[in-house]
Amino acid sequence: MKYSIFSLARAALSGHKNWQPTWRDAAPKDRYDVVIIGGGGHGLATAWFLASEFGIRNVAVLEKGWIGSGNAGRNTTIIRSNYGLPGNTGFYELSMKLWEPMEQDLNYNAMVSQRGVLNLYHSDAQRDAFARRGNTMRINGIDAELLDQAALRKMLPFLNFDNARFPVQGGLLQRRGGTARHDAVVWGYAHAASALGVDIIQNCEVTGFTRDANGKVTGVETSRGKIGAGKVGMAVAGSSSRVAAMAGLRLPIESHVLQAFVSEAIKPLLPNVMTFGAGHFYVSQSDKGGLVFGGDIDGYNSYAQRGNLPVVEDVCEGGMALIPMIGRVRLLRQWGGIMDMSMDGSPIIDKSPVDGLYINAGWCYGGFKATPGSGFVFAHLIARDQSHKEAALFRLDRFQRGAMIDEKGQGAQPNLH
Amino acid sequence: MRIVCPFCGERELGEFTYLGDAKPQRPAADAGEDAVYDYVYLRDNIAGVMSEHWYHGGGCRAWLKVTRNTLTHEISAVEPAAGAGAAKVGA
Amino acid sequence: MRGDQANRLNNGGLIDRSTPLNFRFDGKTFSGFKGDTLASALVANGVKLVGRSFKYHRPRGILTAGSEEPNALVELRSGARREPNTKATTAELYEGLEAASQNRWPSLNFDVMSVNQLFAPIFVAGFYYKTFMWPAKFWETIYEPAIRRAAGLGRAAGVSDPDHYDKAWAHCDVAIAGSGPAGLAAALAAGRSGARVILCEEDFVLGGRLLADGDTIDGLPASEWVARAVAELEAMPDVRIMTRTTLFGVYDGGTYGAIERVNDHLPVPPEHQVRQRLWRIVAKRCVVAAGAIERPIVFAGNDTPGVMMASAMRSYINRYAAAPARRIALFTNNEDGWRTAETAIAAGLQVAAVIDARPDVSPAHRSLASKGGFSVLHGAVAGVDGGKGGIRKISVSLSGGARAEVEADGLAVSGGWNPAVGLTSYHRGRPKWRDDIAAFVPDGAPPGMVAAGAANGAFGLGACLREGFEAGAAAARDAGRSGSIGSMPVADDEAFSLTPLWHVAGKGKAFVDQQHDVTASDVELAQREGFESVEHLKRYTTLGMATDQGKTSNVAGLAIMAAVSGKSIPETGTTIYRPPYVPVAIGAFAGHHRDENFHATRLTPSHHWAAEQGAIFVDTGLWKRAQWYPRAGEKDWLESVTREVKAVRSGVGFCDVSTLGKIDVHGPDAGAFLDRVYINAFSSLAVGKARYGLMLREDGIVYDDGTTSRLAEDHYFLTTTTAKAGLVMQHLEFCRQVLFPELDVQLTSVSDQWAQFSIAGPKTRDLLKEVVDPGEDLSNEGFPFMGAREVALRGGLKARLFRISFSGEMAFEISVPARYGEAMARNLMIAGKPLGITPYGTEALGVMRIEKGHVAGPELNGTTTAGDLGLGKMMSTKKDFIGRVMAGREALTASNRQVVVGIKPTDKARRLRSGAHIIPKGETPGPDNDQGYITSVCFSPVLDQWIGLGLVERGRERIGEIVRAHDPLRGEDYDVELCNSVFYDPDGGRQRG
Amino acid sequence: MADFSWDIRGPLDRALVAGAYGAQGDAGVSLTEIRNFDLVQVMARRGKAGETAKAAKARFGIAAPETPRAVAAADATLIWSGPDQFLVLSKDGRHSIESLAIVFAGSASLSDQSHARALISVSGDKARAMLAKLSSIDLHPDVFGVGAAAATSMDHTSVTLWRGNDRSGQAVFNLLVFATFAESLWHTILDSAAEYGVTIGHSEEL
Repeated sequence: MKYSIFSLARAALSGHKNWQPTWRDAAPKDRYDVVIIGGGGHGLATAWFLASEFGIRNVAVLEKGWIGSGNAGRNTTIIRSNYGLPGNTGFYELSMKLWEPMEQDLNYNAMVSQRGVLNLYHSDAQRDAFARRGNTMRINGIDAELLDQAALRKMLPFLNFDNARFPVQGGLLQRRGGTARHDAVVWGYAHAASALGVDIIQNCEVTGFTRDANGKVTGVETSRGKIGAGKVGMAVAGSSSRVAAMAGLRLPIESHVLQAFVSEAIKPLLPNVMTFGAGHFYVSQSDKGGLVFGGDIDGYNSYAQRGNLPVVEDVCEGGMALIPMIGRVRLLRQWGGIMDMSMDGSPIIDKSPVDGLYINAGWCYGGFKATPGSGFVFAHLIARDQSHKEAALFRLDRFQRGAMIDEKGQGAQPNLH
Repeated sequence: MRIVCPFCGERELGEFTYLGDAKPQRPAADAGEDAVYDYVYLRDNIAGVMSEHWYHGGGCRAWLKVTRNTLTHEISAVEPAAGAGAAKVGA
Repeated sequence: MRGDQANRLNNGGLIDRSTPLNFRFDGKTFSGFKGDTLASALVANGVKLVGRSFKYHRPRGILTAGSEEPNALVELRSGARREPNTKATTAELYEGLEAASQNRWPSLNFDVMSVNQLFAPIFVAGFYYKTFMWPAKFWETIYEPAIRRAAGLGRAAGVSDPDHYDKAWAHCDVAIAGSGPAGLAAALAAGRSGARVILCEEDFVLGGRLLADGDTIDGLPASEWVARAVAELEAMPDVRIMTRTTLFGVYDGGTYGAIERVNDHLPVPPEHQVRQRLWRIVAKRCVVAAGAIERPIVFAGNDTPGVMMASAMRSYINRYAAAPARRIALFTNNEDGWRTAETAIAAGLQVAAVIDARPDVSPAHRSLASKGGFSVLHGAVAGVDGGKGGIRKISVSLSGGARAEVEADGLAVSGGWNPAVGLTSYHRGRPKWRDDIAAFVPDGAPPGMVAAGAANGAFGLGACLREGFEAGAAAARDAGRSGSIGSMPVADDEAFSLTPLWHVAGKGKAFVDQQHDVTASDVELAQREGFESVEHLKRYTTLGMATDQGKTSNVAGLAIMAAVSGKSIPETGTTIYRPPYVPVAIGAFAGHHRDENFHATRLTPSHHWAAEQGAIFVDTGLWKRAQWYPRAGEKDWLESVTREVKAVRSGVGFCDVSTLGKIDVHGPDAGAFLDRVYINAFSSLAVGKARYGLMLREDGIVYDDGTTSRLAEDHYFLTTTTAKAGLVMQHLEFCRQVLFPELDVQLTSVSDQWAQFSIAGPKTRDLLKEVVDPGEDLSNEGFPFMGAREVALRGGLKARLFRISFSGEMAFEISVPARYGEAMARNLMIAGKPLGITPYGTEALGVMRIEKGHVAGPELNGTTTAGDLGLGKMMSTKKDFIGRVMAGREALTASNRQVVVGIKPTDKARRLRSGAHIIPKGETPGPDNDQGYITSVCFSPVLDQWIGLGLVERGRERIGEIVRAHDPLRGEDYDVELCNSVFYDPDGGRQRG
Repeated sequence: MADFSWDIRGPLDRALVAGAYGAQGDAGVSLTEIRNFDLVQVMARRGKAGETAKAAKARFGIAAPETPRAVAAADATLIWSGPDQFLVLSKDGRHSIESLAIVFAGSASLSDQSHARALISVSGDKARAMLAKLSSIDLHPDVFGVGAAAATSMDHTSVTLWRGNDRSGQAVFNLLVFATFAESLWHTILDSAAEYGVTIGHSEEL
């Protein structure tokens, strides 16, 4: 059913009794051309692009729980393409270009809101690093503006300019950055992919791979039986190491917990997405009114999907240091997601050493903004057996070659990326 | 999380810094690039019990080997690194 | 006009009638009493309409009497202290309290946005996902701003929070959440056994439900028993009672978060006191006695002001002596609800009728009905006739199918009780379903925690006492306390009979989540559209995402989902429970760490002296460093810095460099140890000499650099960069303790022990002659370049002197014990006066290092190799060292890497800026020809032009090439020449001279 | 020849204002800065724990602490500071690094910390309540008795904390804090103590 204000009005007349499921709840078939493990944003986007761009419609997406139950439903909904290193810059801009027409492409309102993403700087050295990055963006055709303190005082008068341990001096603004409604992205891709014939299979956990005599992957074993596949792609974020281990692979990845927070809903207070440059804090306000914020990962390997108090305190300290008017706003809920932190802070989208198995992993805490781009280039890789040009550097063997893409310059220490 | 430092006793998480998987051993000088690549980049990432390096930097500055479950954060054992308390070696 | 407390009952209640308090709600003045909450005072004044709902802006009243309240949210206080979404049900009344209703315009009574109700047929769950898509650009400009304005609840203050917060630690054997019968019994048992106990109660009075429901314990009226229990607990030195304190979260290792509202019951906190305090409680055991929450039944019009939870009604009547209505109807599906009828009658209020969903009613209740002169209707409430003025009539569908109408101005509802399973579930536990009470109860809990009493599904008073007492005793025992626990308090167990009823079908909107306006039909629609998983249900409809986190709505919502999807309630399951149990002010989590106190500040030993000189300070990590020393008449920083540089280059200057990390490396194997952590050799360094060292990470990338001196055979003095001081110490300790435990080496940070100054310029020796003991030989022969040794100063003080130079001039660094640092600065000024000595700051330091082509932070950016920095030759081939092997990887040794090179503009008048990119001449900038960028720039007084360093592809092979500096961000594009990175004195004669 | 002197300036010389601070009435917290002390870190070398212990016993007449404790010798306090190491706190050069270097030659490495720390002594009815805002250590008298010590952190800064002998029936907590952090931490301590009322002073006596 096509969604619009008119279909809503029509449905209202019949008491909304005639709506169909947003996506078909499919039962597994024996075999698919492509099986995607992971019904998160990346997996569903991959399926949609396979079907819509690459003509492969005999596709299943296997989800161990409910779709969007991993990081897709557990992030701070920021979208941006303000990266500074070759490999990342072009890829995230590709992704941004796919966010922009998403509603119309999917006939689903994912509330893509280009309200601006602002990285604040507090020192000359930080300004210089932002200038370098902003210029990289501009050279790549991406919008970027370097604002000084005077401009920020006009734009965001509530920031702590005068009373701060590390006063705000300026910021790097990407106006096209912003937020999107995370769950709606999942449902939109499911809605659109399902309409093109993709089977979305929930409560179907992959327990192993089936391989032929040459070691090629021929399908997966699941909690709902064996499913054959011409090719298998994994887009399982926090479970990357576990799923890869089923195929005998070790990945340069650690799983860490990243906490996020939402406040009670309040009337509009913060116009855009902001990151504090002198501590660990970033924030935006959802359309519903809650301040959605986060900071650094807890710093230790974890699959627990929950974190501890020191980081909660650290994040709120950053928040109060930057925006002292939020002191009386109450933190409503805290949660944690499993981040697959790679050894250079950048993702891996590549064929695996196992024939027939394709890897999409290592998104660290930046996977949400990559959702459409990741889906597109992963579909390209699976369909064509060749990396898309904008994902050509996200190779698994880059660590062996020394070709890391290390935006933060922290090296093989995942908890510092 | 609270870690029982073998030297200081039980202390809160904020006093410690995490490094990661404690299993890999630094390869010998002549081990070659592949072995060092493994050591630097491929670490255990177990959903369950791991052996990990933690640093009691906010306390006695000892490096510790902590046995911890990454699913529950439960800590079952803590021992000092070989060079922490080395004055008692051979004693 | 002053409210007259018309609905205040003449007798009873835990209010202090001798202390009347005036307050304002929506600008109108009312009065209440000490002991009231804002909600109870509003009830006493007959105020029914207190808020508007989130989506439809429907009129809402007070539903509960506790922290689970979804409707009665107000903006409390005004100005900078305005707090949005404050629950009137937990806000303590104080003299002068100001509150305003929220989410309405222009007024609560006449809210324009209530037209949303007309569009309600379209505003169903998920409507926004299906529309607002065309035209695309309208989202940010039209649709979203409108949605954002309409959404949200109260308004934040919009200015800096003027109050203070702090945080504290507490330690105990047994932490107890809740001071109802179970909590008090637990505290008694644990306290008597000798345990250290912390009892947290979110209310301002202890007692929990006993405050409203009375009953008899140990033969005493409950209030008397509570008073005795509290007195006994208060007499125990190791029992700490914390009222106004909510235990909100459980973290690893028996760490609990609690929020104490220290002064929220006062207009403003007293001087020197905080508004709230965050507690981290470390407890060996925790007893959750957080009670249960009465749940509503979903029926049409169930959000009408005047509909109230049955237990809340008892609280208002018994605890606050405030009558929510004069003629009360009760709708219940269980025995417990009947207490409200009893309470109403006892208080002299009229009971209009009891609508009981169960087939049978006990004889006792039958006789109560006949005595009270009201009828018992078997059936369910099907609709409410009323509005913002309250309830007028209630329509009942009787079990036989007939209809009845009841005239009443209040409707008490009891759908049974849900144990407060939040705390026990915060480690991602899922509660289990119990059919007998039709509720979820804890199924295990985080380590060390146990639930007792109503929180564990034990609803009888006797059972609460028993479970609490036993849990308290067991917790104390587990913590190693074995004192005598005395006798257990005893009370009767009432029968708990309930017929589950979640939703009454009927015409009109029936609300599941009142705050978020989620209706029963929204739940049905979600199921129809495939959002059947409870997590999908929550996310699609926003059920349970309001400020009460679904405390009154979640179970009903999933019960309705279970019914429409043909599953059982336990099959449908719950969503994941997430802390905090009640919303907590962000300011409390920050505590003291805000504004200037966000992070600690480190001061160098000469800081106050520099401040006296008028230095401008810059933040470098936690340090405040003198950036430059302006002099009268200088028009900008550049003029000051240029003067400082010229003074050094032509005379002598000094700079406090105490911020460098300083580490004593001791032991017989110190040299061998340093050989392994630096790329170059140190075991071969002679005593009395210094050497520049470079450290890599194990992945072959440069980590840090600095000068290390050998002061004795078994003692090196290592310096790090300011930025990396702590991290290098940690890294070295790792190398010592983990990687090379066989080496006999000891490390100590001496960063704070030494005040260190760089003294530079051609007249350095002339100055030092005045400072050091005349017996010290400072000649080139007696103290050659890279020499390092202890010297005596005039006056006998011992100092360390290092002949090293960052500026490229003849220079020394001198270290004195830190308390002499300020004297050192003063003495240098005195001794140097005839020489025109000039103190210089970090800017001048930076200028001189760029002129000399020394790399620093911008070049050591975590992605550069020794080769990139032009230091590849330092890498020893004769020994192993950290990072050696990985540094050899193909991409790190490729010929086209970006390497450090000097940069100067072809137009000498042109200013350079860091962050500009390097593009070959004649090409259009794009990702394929982006060849690097400018890392560091300065105005060089020596060359009288701007110069810089850059990381440029094959830079060192391209010296002399003219390229473009492309800086679109700042609208600049100009030609620069790639040049040798050493701009000044390239053969180093000056520093050796 | 220039005319200059080597005046000592402690890290709290300017921040510390002797007298009353915060809430009026009886002060709940008493803060005293101890000035001008000698502090030497003694780190036993690999395999030399026994020799170091023997040397310490001979010098101070008591055994150096091997667990987190502070022990008082006739003219010095020995404070545990980590595995194989302890601090020697003394006055007037009686145990300066020069004199101890001879004692521990070959068995331990020494590092002078006399100028690297500030020493603050905290007592009063509300000392524990105030310290609970800064320290995650359990200071209950049954747990942290006289002589207990801890290498720990306050405000993300390393400190050495120990309980000295009671003075007029009140517990005394001693804090060694890093000199460059001292002024900042001092203000944090004052903020934490203000609600209880504070008496501030300084002393040359250990």
